[in-house]
Amino acid sequence: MTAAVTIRIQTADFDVAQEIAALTNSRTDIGAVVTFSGICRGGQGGDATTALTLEHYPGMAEAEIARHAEEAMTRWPLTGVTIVHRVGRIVPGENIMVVLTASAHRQAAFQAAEFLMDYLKAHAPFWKREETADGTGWIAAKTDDDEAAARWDKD
Amino acid sequence: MTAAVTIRIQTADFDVAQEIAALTNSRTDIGAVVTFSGICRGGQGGDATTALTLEHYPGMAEAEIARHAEEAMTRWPLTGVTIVHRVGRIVPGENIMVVLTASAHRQAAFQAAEFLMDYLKAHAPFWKREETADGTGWIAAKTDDDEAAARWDKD
Amino acid sequence: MKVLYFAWVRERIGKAEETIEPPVAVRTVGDLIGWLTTRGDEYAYAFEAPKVIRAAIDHTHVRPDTAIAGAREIAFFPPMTGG
Amino acid sequence: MKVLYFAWVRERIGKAEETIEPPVAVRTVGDLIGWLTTRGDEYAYAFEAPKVIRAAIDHTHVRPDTAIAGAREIAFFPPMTGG
Repeated sequence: MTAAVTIRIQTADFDVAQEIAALTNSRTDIGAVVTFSGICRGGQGGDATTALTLEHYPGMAEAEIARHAEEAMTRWPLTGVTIVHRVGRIVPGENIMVVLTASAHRQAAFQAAEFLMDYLKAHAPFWKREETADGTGWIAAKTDDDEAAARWDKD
Repeated sequence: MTAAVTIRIQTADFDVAQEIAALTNSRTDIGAVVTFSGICRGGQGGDATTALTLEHYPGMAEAEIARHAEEAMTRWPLTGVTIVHRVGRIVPGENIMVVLTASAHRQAAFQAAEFLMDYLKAHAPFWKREETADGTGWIAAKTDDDEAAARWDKD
Repeated sequence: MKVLYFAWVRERIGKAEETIEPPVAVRTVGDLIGWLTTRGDEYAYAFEAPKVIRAAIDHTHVRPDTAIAGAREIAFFPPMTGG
Repeated sequence: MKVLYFAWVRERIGKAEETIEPPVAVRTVGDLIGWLTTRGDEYAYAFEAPKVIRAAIDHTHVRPDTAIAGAREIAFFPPMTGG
């Protein structure tokens, strides 16, 4: 059986168990599924996030995610990859995105999920605007996200 | 809030989404949840697995898993760990076990989940008996599981 | 040539997209940023720190020295913060 | 002293647990394996490759040279294959 790639960008929430079921459904060659769920954090105080609004570049976001999913498929023996990324307004405790990787073997599933997360953070065209009690503003990128992505670059 | 550790050994299947919900419920300090699901693989031919029967050492299995969960908590800033391991007869496509790690940050969640999987494979007292069309037998341990666990050992 | 702006680049310029016809001397992405900054205070503000600005041509990340010849769609945006 | 057997060690010996009273000269886990093998063919078969056998005292993994003094429960089993 061939590998399945599913990519969705949506405002609606998603259900991780449904995504796992879709990835593993009717297959018996999968030994490991890794999921990474990114969740909106909140907190206490004036600078704590009360909501995020996610903006994306339609067309390019899908293309970038697909390109990295294909790259993961060539690097590791995966049976499937699913990536769902939400856009729009999200409050603390809600899902932002999920990456799922499936493989016969656990190391491949773990490594591919980490690779995809690092690349999505650094390369996928999404931007977060944050609301706090003190006001609103765009979240600044972290330089360590670039470094995390760079560790997967081939010489 | 303190970190939550949940450990269960059971014959019943589990629902990953419910486990994620239990780990993240009413908290807003979690930014990342990683899950690893181990699934029973099948295949074609006389040597393909038609079922697994998992045996464990009651008491020690729980103690070993708890010890490694505590170790993960001291190594990474986790908000919670859940480990559910099934025992009894399991057919291809069914869940064997799941590890969940939650943290404010993705690297901690990924690394703790990999650490826990490597240690569970090498140290937790569970044994798999395999049924195939050709007969039944105990699955042999892989030496690379010991090596995978050893990479986390401190000098 | 269609130009798109995202996040605070879009907010500072005050529009999400526009069609432009830069002079032929504008050959690279960096040249285009320089030319855009001459179009008004809102552009000068959006591109005040050009090193921070990321660009894509036809949905592919590009560098400031990438030629814009043949581009259908060029996008400018801040460093990405998805995931 | 209670002894437990798991997986194919259990199957070869034909029982899951028993209570034993080894002589005082049996001081370590390795000594105990040696003494058990003298108890019958089923034990000799179970412990025919002692290097493969893993042991735990009171729920903690131990090595062949670990002393058994004070142990309440000693378990013998093959390398683990969970996860």
